Amino acid sequence: MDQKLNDILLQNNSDKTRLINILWDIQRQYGYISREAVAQLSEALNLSPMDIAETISFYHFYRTKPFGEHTIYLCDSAIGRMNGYQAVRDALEQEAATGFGAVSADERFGLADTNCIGLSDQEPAMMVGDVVFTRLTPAKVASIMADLKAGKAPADIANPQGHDSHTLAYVESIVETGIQNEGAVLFQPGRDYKALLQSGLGQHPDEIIDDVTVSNIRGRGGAGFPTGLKWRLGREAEGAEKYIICNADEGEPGTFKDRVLLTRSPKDVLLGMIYGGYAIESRFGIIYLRAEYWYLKDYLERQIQDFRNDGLLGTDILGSGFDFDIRIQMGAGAYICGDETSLIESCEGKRGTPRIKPPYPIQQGYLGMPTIVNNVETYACISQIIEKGGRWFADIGTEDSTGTRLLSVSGDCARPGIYEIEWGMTLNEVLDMVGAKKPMAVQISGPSGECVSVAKDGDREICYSDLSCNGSLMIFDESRDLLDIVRQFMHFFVEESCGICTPCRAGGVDMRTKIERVIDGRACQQDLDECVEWGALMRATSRCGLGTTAAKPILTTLDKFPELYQAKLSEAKHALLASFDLEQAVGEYDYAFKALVEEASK
Amino acid sequence: MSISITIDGKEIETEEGETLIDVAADNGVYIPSLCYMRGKPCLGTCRVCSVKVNGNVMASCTVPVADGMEVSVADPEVADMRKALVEINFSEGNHNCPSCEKSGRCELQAVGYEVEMMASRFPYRFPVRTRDHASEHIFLERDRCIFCQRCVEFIRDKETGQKIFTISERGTGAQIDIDEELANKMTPEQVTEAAEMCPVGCIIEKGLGYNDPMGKRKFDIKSLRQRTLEGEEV
Amino acid sequence: MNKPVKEDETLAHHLPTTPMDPDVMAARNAKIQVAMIGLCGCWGCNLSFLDMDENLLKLLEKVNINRSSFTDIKEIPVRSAIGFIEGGIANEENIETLEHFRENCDILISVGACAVWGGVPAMRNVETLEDCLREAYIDSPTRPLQQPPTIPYHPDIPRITKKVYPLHEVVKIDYFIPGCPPDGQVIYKVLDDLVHGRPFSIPAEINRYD
Amino acid sequence: MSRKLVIDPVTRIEGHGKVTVHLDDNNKVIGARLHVVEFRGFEKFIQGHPYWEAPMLLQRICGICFVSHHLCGAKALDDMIGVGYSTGNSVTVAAEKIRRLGHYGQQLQSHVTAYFYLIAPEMLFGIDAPPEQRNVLGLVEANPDLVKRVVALRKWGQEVIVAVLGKRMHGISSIPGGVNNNLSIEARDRLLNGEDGLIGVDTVIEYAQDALAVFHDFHEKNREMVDSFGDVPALNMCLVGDDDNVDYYHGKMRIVDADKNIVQELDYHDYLDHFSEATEEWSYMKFPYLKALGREEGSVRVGPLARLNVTKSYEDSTPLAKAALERFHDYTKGKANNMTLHTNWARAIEILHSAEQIKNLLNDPDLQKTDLLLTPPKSDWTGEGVGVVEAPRGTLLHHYRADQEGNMTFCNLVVATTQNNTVMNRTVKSVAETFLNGNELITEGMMNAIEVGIRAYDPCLSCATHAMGQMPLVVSVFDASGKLVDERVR
Repeated sequence: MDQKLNDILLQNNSDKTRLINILWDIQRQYGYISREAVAQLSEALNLSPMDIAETISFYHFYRTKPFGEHTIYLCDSAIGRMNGYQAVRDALEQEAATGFGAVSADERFGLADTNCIGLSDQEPAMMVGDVVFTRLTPAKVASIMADLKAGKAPADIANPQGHDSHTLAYVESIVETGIQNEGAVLFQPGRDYKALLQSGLGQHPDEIIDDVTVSNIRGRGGAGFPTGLKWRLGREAEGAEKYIICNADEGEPGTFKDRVLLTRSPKDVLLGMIYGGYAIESRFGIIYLRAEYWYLKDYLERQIQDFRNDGLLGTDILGSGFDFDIRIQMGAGAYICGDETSLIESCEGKRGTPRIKPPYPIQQGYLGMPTIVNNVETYACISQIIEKGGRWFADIGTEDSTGTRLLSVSGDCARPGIYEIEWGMTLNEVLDMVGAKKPMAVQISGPSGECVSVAKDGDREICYSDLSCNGSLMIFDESRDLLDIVRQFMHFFVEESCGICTPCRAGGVDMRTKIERVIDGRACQQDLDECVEWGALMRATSRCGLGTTAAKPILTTLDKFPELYQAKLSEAKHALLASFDLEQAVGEYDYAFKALVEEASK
Repeated sequence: MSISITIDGKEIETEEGETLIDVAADNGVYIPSLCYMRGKPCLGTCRVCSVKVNGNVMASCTVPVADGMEVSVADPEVADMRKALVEINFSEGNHNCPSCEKSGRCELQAVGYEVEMMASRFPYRFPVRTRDHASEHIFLERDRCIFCQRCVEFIRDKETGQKIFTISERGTGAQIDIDEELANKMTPEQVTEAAEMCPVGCIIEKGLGYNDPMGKRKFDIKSLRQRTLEGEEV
Repeated sequence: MNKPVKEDETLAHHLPTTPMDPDVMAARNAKIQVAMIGLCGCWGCNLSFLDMDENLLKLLEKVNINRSSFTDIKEIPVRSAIGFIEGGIANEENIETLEHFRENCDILISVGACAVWGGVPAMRNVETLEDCLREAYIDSPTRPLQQPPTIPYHPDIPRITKKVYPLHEVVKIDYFIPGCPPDGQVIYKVLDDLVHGRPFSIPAEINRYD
Repeated sequence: MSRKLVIDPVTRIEGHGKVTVHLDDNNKVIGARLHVVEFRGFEKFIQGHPYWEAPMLLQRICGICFVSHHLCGAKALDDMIGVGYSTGNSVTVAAEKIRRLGHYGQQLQSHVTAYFYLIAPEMLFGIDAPPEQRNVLGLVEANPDLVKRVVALRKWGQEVIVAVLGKRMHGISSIPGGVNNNLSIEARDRLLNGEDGLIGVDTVIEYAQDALAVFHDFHEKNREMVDSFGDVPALNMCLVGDDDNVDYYHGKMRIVDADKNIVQELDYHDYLDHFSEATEEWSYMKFPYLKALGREEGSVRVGPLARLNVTKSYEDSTPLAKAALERFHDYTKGKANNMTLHTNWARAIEILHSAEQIKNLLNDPDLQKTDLLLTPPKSDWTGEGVGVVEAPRGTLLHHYRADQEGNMTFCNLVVATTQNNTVMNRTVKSVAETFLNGNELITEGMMNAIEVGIRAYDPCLSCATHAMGQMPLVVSVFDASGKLVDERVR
């Protein structure tokens, strides 16, 4: 057996639940995952080669064939397309001398599209190896490509001063953190984590949970489940082990707040996780970090190591007798893994398909054990709640939405970036704050959220009872073609559907066909009615959140901007349906005939 | 613990934690399904067994019954959703009942009858899917696959316990694969089991197919509804 | 609307015909009018129509069949209540004919697998039209190699469509009768229900797709 | 000035066709064609499917002779898996008889449908009767009792098919190596004795004789027209057994000339060696002919008229049909009968013959036997097979190849309607000239005569359009100079 591969298996103690890591190690070692490697893995892990292929083929970033010395992933997102994506794409194709989805003749460059990589405030952006390049222009692309051709490593180009990859300086030399305001809860400087944890561990786990409950904080991932209740259930749940997972998959297009939290307040997050572990008596924590954030990995490892060195992680933490440690689990490119049960499957080395609920993770999660999954921001907030008390937190924001909300603002505004607002601010106030000119529509909570009309919804409050928001705010001004943006969002869901359940897998495609038909001017009122009917079907019957929300780009714009659709409707001529393309149907014969006549005359 | 729930207004005594779709069948209420097999773990892939539970639409194969649950199967809205899900399965693949050997033994077809499907409301896609006929005894007609995952979850290599059928890619690109080596090790009984388990004509045994005369095919003799209501285990 | 007639052509059914007994015609016109056609199919559904057996005669007491491949009436002569259509859409003439039916019938029924979803002929939809034609006219095993291949393309024949289409993807269809073919008695039930103003229904026990 | 007349659609045939006729300034016919405008392409899309699907899939070519396609396919698959006549061994006696029963049932229902629903109206009302009358509605109005008998007769034929294939149309019976079911006692007795709403076999034979009478009566009254209508000489082909009689299920291909001399006899497995299919740049339909005799001499007629021209006699077990056949043979004094409308006479005789044969089979205990299927060892696999039967419209041939994995790789179908291409050309020419030449005023009735000529062959345009290669059928007539008007290809 290949020695390097052997080492990789050893490092992962030939544990099939670590398959995601094993596959990453192999790909980073060899550039791709070969048949031979899979064959050896199947031996070592007692999985059939095709079983391993199941997992490999599920994730966007795994490759089973060489794809160039440098694989370049250009972010294809609605925001990117508003900021020069196409010109950058063309420039890349020209510089790399190959098309997207292909490898250059000299095998140096492979070009591919990828969905939102969490840089919406500085797009167009692309991933090259472990680093990213932002605010791209054709000129910038030219110089980056020149450096790469000259043999420079991507990291050296992105980080010219050569900062250590374990440092904040390194991360910030690659991406801007873009914090735009000062908020009431997060990003507090100069915290003494040792003292904080000391006092935290001085309390009884029930007191911790009570504090969290009193704070009335709800999950920051978007679903808004009361965290106190979740922790209470976690504490009560029985299991040989229990697990604390931090969901840092942040795949929702337009969202990048977690990236910024992990950059500026990583220890807040770690602290929150430790409290969680202490509260439910768990010994292990996992940070599920999306592969798009690889440039944060070393830095976060260093933060974890600092905590270990200071005795904040490990065994008998600060003499409390409480053991807890945290590992980072990298993702591999699958939006669906933002769903907590998909994320858990992925942590176990499998395809990221959502589980059937019940049982819930709190009952049977990671490795079948009680598991708490919370969002990065939730843990960060809790690190403050335990310090300042649940009441303090509950007094911020509104009755049902306590504390603050981090907003990732992008699109048509003067100052995109990260804003920490108190719940209860109106949409118009937010738009003023970020300097939005002539805003027409705002996509709240990303494609899976809702598209609201500034004219109709400007005075609505951002809070769970009114305008619920997971932190993503994409602003589209009056010049934007909203229907085309809807088409892009539907395409996104079709690409990211795991396909396990029928309504999402099949319905998404038919819904995309509908919006394309509308854009082509071949739709009639019946098509719009069917959009509503089919959308309701997906919402009601899909297995997970992806499917239940995948129709929302159409449904919410149809609700808020019906005139855009009406203007596109076609009048049927004669008896033929507008959707039937007569010329395409019969014209094909002319092409086929001509082609064959030429062929025959040769 | 003995509890009571209502299905379409009818009071039903049952045991807490039983699966709703089974409880319904045991009480004479047929709920169609394409992936669920009584006595086997729930797959929850086809969603055709969707019903209203306390007003919310849920796949009844995933619902453990709880005391006081109010279930609506007949509700027209959710009934039409079940029908739509069956229809979209027909238009998503290439389901050519007229020449398909599984006709009369096919669960998708049988469920189509039960929901009184005439035509699919969704556009027929005519996807181009490749067949896999490399293995000795099994012909994989992917045109007909509905991704129920029965074969993936319930058929295993006797020796190693490894998967024989797997699913690769994701979303619309997903496809069922067969491990030729392991497939060729399958016993005749196991091959038949796999073919029988496939709710459509995707996994078929080579060389056979039309041996059951019309009128004597599985669902000619007894309808899927009847079989389900009689609690037949597959 | 009738199918457009090329100006240099005379349609045989527009030539002078032997007149029909007016009383007989009056009796026929008093009945419910049904028009029938087979498009791209095997004509089996039309034969299944005959499989109504004695019920066909019963039905004929109430309805009159005008245009049909069983009669020599080649255009729908009067506004008709029901259009009975077998077969899918496979060439431009099918499209014209289907339009003719949609515009002259109150209710259109897709009869049989080919009409409902394309049926067996639609199996060519997974091939490109070009490949189909190549197979037939260039790579054909029986093609005499001493002469160059001919590919059909002529004013007197309609162009073949890119795909075979279900009727309801081309015009609005009111009802569907699945089956290859539908059983004659199922066809009878549907027509009899419609003729007597009962709602369309094909219960599970008699519904068949094969 | 020259004129172009169009019959669109041709009605009372299976499938959809169209006729164009060109007349010159003197109203002389210079060109006439029957176009078939459909296209289905079975030979292409069957490829890649499992071989055992072929008989189920390919019977969908046709709604009226589907049993023939089903059988033909199954026989080809017998060959393929090594239970073929090519390998000497055959399917079991029970299997073969059950296959024959289904086939005769179809012949009966197919001929009855064509004879009464499509052809009879002219026999009763005349060729130039009002178009509204020339159809089953006219029959119902004129002679409801006749129609009731026709319905009963056709229904019984369909029920024979149900007894064997489980379904009136597109059922299942034949599978590679035999059949999947025998004939149940209940089904047998139903068909023999009839029941409420179903006539018995003796009534069937009685009605079959009435059908024959309809022709004789029509013949009496219009002898001159009937005998002169489209009298076109051609070779005649059908399958014959060792007794020199037509065998509708199996046999060698025999071709006889006008004097009934055997001009060729061949094992159908060798069809590719003996037949070519010519292509004309002005025509889409191929023209099969015997290589040995060439294009003009070598074109054959198939179907009822051809079969009765070829066969020496009928079995003694079908006495009524045998007697009728003798009368038919005597009418042309031992020569081949070329009179197009006599095809309907032949068709009526075959209805009677089928009825008698079905009776014989129903009384045969072999059909309740249970040894129905042969499953030869994998080693017998040949991977190629040819099947042939006498379909109602004539000799039908299926030829398949499949790979070791069971995947269809090749499929060629030669259908009866294609075989009749040339002789239908000649008929349409002859009829068009007889009825149209020199007439200033052309009526719809005259044009109908052309359709009558076509209908005599009961062409199945559904069959003819199974493949793009046969699309569309074009019947063409040359003027004196052998040139065709308006034949540019656009």
